Amino acid sequence: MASKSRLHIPRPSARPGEVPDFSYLALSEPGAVARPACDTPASKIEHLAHEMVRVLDDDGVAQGEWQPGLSPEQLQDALRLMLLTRQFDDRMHRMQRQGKISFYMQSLGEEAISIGQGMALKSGDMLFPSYRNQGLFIQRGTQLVDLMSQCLSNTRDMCKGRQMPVMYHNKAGNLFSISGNLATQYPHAVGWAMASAIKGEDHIAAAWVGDGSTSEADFHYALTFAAVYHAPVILNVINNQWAISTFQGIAGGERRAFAARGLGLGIPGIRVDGNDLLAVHAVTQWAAQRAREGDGPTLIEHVTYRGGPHSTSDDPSRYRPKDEWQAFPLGDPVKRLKQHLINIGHWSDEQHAALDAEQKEIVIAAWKEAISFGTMTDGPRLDVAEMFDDVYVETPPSLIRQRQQLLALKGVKS
Amino acid sequence: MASKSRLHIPRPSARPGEVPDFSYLALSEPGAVARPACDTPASKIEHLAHEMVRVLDDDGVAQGEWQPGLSPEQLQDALRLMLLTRQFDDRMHRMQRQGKISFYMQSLGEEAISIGQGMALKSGDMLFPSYRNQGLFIQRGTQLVDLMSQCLSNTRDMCKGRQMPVMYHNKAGNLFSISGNLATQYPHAVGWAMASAIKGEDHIAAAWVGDGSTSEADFHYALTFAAVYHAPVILNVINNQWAISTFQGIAGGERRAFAARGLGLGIPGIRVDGNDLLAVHAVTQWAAQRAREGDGPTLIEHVTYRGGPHSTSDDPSRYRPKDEWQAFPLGDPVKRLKQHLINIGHWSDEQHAALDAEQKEIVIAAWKEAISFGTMTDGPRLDVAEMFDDVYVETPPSLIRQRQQLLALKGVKS
Amino acid sequence: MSQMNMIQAINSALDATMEKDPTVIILGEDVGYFGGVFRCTDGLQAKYGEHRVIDAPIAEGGIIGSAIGIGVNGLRPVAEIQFADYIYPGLDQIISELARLRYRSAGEFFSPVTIRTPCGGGIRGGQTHSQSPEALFTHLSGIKTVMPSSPYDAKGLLISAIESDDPVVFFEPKRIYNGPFDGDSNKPAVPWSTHPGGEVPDSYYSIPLGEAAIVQAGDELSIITYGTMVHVAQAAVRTMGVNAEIIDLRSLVPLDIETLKRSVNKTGRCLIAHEASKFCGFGAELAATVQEECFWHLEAPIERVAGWDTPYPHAFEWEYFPGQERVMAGIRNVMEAA
Amino acid sequence: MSQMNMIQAINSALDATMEKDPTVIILGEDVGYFGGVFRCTDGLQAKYGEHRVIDAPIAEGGIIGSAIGIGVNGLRPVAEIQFADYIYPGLDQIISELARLRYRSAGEFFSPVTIRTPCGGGIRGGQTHSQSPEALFTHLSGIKTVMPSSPYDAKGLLISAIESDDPVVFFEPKRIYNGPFDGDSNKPAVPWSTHPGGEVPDSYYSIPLGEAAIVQAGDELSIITYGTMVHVAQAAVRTMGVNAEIIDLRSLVPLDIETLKRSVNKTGRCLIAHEASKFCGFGAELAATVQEECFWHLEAPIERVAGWDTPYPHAFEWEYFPGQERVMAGIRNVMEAA
Ligand SMILES: Cc1ncc(C[n+]2csc(CCOP(=O)(O)OP(=O)(O)O)c2C)c(N)n1
Ligand SMILES: Cc1ncc(C[n+]2csc(CCOP(=O)(O)OP(=O)(O)O)c2C)c(N)n1
Ligand SMILES: [Mg+2]
Ligand SMILES: [Mg+2]
Repeated sequence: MASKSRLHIPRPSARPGEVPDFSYLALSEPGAVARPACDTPASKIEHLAHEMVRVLDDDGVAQGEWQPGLSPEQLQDALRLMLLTRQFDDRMHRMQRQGKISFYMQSLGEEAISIGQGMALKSGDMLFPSYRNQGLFIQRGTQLVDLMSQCLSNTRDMCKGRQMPVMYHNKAGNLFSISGNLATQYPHAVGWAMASAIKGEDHIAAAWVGDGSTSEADFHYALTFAAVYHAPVILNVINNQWAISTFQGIAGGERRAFAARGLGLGIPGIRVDGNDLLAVHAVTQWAAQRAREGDGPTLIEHVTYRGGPHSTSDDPSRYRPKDEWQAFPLGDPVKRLKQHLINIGHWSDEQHAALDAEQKEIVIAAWKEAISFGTMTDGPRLDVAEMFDDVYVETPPSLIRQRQQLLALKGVKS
Repeated sequence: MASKSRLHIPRPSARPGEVPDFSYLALSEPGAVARPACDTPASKIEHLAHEMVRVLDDDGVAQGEWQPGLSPEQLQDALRLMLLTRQFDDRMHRMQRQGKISFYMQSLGEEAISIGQGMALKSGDMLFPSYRNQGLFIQRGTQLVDLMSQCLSNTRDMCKGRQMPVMYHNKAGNLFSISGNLATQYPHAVGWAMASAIKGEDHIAAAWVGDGSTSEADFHYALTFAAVYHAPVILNVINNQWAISTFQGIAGGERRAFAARGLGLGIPGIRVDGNDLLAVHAVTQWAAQRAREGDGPTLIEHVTYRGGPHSTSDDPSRYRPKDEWQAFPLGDPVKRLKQHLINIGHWSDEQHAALDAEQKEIVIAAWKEAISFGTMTDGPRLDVAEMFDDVYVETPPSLIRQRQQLLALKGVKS
Repeated sequence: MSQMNMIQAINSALDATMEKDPTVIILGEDVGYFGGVFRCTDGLQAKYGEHRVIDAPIAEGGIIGSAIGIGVNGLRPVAEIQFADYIYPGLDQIISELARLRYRSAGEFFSPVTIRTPCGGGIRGGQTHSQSPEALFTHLSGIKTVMPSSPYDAKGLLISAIESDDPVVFFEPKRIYNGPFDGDSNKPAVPWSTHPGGEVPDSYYSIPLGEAAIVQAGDELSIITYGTMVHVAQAAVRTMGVNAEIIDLRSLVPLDIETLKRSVNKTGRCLIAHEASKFCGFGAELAATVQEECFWHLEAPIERVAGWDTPYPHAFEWEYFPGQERVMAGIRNVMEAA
Repeated sequence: MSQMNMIQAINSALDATMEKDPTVIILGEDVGYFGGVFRCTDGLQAKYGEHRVIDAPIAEGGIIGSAIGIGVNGLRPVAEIQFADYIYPGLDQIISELARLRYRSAGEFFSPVTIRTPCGGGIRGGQTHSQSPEALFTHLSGIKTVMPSSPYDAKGLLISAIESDDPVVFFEPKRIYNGPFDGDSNKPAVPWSTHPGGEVPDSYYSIPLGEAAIVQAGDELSIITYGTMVHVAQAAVRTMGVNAEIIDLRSLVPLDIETLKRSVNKTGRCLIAHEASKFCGFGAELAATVQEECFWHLEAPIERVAGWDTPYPHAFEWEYFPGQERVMAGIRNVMEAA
């Protein structure tokens, strides 16, 4: 039966042992895409969904109308935050390997997105991250020790041990609680933005999902509600080419860019070089201005590559070429920003190495502090009685009874 | 708070007491849209989603490249089926008003879609209708008495009394079981089409939903799966301007046509004058050929108007102008086909009146026969014991026991 | 005090909370200009504007998902799902997000969404307009589940639900929207004006969630029920002349175990009645709990009277519905067991 | 006969049915080239081609919805949902369509979809990789629900599930994928090769759905359980030296009431154990049924040992999990009640 099958099955351009091939990736020349006025109607700028906004060229020179006008200091700060994110990821990944935390997910190769976007948004804007947006937390100044403590489920854990590692939140920082369920945050962001508009405030919302997650219902709901009510929201798709083992074609990316998904609803889409911090910053600012000024939602597709495994539970060598990242035409976002700063005369290899080493120290110090609040195996532990809190505002009698049962049982034990 | 709200709330162009206004409806001139070759790549024909394929002009003259080449006899047959559908609807609607059936939904004003599409598809193609596609059942020769018996939940009911009126199916006719849940049939159609492709058969699938139903998750799932696997399926959206009391803008139709919803996935969209049987037939044939020849799915938006209330439970005068249908620029599909046939010299007012009267007689005769199998209040009744069948292939002991309980109770009574 | 049917009482509850609290907003299919297919939101858009009573796309998951976000941003959304049969596309947002947001964020985030939805059969709605899916919600930790049996309770409970910072699924037994239906479909419909539960204060009041009502005291057996079945049970008891205590749960979660316990420990016999399918219905939990709490007082097996384990069939609505006869048969079983 | 763990046994069941029946196809996230995140479909795409083992978009509702259509067109789809925690976006298609298609079309249409999904905690998965939502399915009419406790049963039951023309939700307790975990997380992991249930025929065989297994006969009390908890119960019983009869349900729907009845009528005492939350969990139905069927033989209240009524917390996985101590405490309660 299968032999005569006429079903089209999307296939990645290369599998393990094959030569990486990114010829499918439609690139525009850096600087080539014009920057339309922020209030241009969606129907006039559909081309932005298919082209690619790029600022940095291969030599690290900024090109064209989308240059965000960031000062060298701002760029250095962005670089610092990207390095910090990468060092944080690296350490946490290794701590999982050493059994100190149960699970981890890196954002290796995708740092420019969270850092660039975080910088382009205002602190009153509400962010609805996915699990690969640790950079947003770092950019907004969440203490590393708090992020680490969450991963450790220790006594300082903001989630009180209730979530797996990386499912952070930061209420004061306007960073929403990350969910293990893909894409559920998308309609939340739209609803939040609707409420902001209803209240007449000018805070906007932004949400992130991966390429694979666009197939979920919540993606559709969010786009529909955002379009209908012209909600002030930025909807981001991070197309890192992979969703665990399936390449972006399995999510429908073979024929059209993800940025085009909202065009049929009148939502402008813009495709950006996700490894180019300047371009990411610029399109985010553009979309934020649209949202804030009543021009409604924007869908941004960030083209990037998942540099690491999906998570610590994953082994990508089973399904993609080992050297695929090296062949990715948009390179490494850290290297590209570094090169740009060197190019404009505001950076050096030495400064870079020093900054990186400094970030590493910061991470190490934070880790030391974090484990003082307990690890999975040692040190202080959260009070088990708290396991029954926060299910409801007031803990109902039935749960109080269950808590008593558990405590009695532990009493008997000890 | 609400006073400063900046949320955009879509509003219909007219409410009760106001003058109907269809200026929002982008129309193309009849014959103006060119017919691309069936194998044109999706990216080359995106304009079809925004224009409108029309064949019949206001004088009933067929225009342009989309003329389907139907013979006068075929057109007469189409007219007959449309009249039959309308007479059937009219009678059933009135029978509900008289309390003979519990509920009914007319397709008044939308008859050209089901009849035109039914004629353009092959009998081996599998259809996944919505509740407003009775024309498909009629076109495929389902006995009226069977449709009526379903509405009566009588002893001849194909559903054995288990579904509300209008939730027909016809296994032999390749018409899938209609669901009360909106849009759920959409992924079924895509799955069916995938299986057809896997088996190497050249049957295609077609599915229908209303404009309002496009907001449901299943719409998104279906488009995604159809795009990813290039499934041989025709996905129809019947945009009759209303979803119960909400106009099509609440479903996201304000800025872009529904036909454009799949463009971002690479699914070609085509917008058609849904009240023009010739245009509907032509675009369906075009889409069917694409599907059959491996060019994948097509999304067709049929622009029409819901001539009647949503259902017998509805009173549209509460939310839309009473005379809105009369102002609808695409007119009445029956009158338009009639005028065309007269124009080409193959029809007359007298023939039309006679044909209509004949359909009415057929409907009356069928109704007489149908009620002989029982009504809600009189005549033979289904065996209540059958209520426990078909939950599973084999009725499990627990259900056999429940059946016994019920029968015992009824025994006690009698 | 006015005579109200349940639709008017719900409307009045919405009106009262919207009047009192400008953050309350309504979202749902056809709820705005039209006022809802059952007219529960009639007049509210005219009164509070289209920014507070919002017509939504037909996307139950989107309605609930966006309501969560609206709630996180400080408003208090009341979402209407047109029929409980259509709540399923929203289940993921309810189960994975709404119910667990407070818990997973250690109390930092929450969304006080109330979901109103008509449930139950008896209106010739067939399998897709008749379901009572409450047991799918009562199993979830973090959601409250409510079902009133009278206009008075409907208003007071709905106000509490909206004001609660916990998410609440509020089931409205649509068969008793217009009158206290006792299960006999052959009798002419009775309006709420004939029933004390139809007396409803015009102004604001609330009934706490988690407190059952003893509809009628008695000592021969305890009948635990809710929604439409409260009236069916009352009629059955009246016909049989049995001295039953009838408990209307009103809140399924939190469950008022104390009241159940007190009653069954007194009567020693227990019948549970609901309209939903029996297998794994809410009655299962009630039976399990009651035997746990009252085992030594029980003089007979706890009996469940419920919908059959089939979909709700259009033609056999009244054979499916657990009407007076089935309740009476159940009562006989419980009373005669020895 | 081979030594297999449960993953291998499931793989073997899929292989056996695909070999035998060319209409069997597999659909799911990461199931194809990669072979599934738990490797249950490892090697099957290489063997049967990418048209029979299909990588799907991340859309559980789309997977189930399209699987229904595939099934209607004469193929026999086995859909994998990566974690039971992610099945909820597919619930509407399961509840409204898959479960009711045969019924509503009076037997003319049906779709023989099997949905496989790993469930249960104990792998440090936190609240979104640990759930046991079986009670949401067992309440539905028209779906069968299965959960094996050993590789041998997993293979035989999965083959029956796939071959059944009824839709089946097949839960795989992932904590026992690799070994018969007895609830003690401090002990080193034990592989299936140490357990008779790890002996699995290489060839085709099937175990009928709807038949419970008596894992161990006894006459002091009946323990009704399924999945991982079978092993926990065995260990607890062993430690206590109590002469318990342990029943592994294997199929939750259809439920083998006769076996339960026979056992509890014999022992007079009953403990029910599952990992899911207690309130309205499947244990509620079991308790309700057992007291209905065996009331006059019961010498003590039926006891339920289950997950707490909270989400599954990452840090307190083992405090949440109803381990040996809780089972033993439950047994003591049942045995000492008088
Ligand atoms: C609803 C749901 N389905 C499945 C999963 C399992 N899962 C976790 S991450 C993932 C892949 C997501 O890929 P993508 O959206 O591209 O994001 P990325 O990991 O590449 O950042 C899957 C399938 C989940 N977490 N939630
Ligand atoms: C999942 C679901 N939600 C809500 C409903 C209630 N409902 C029935 S028809 C309808 C309107 C559908 O409008 P549209 O899709 O435009 O189809 P039309 O009636 O215009 O043909 C609604 C909301 C339903 N049947 N199913
Ligand atoms: Mg990805
Ligand atoms: Mg419509």
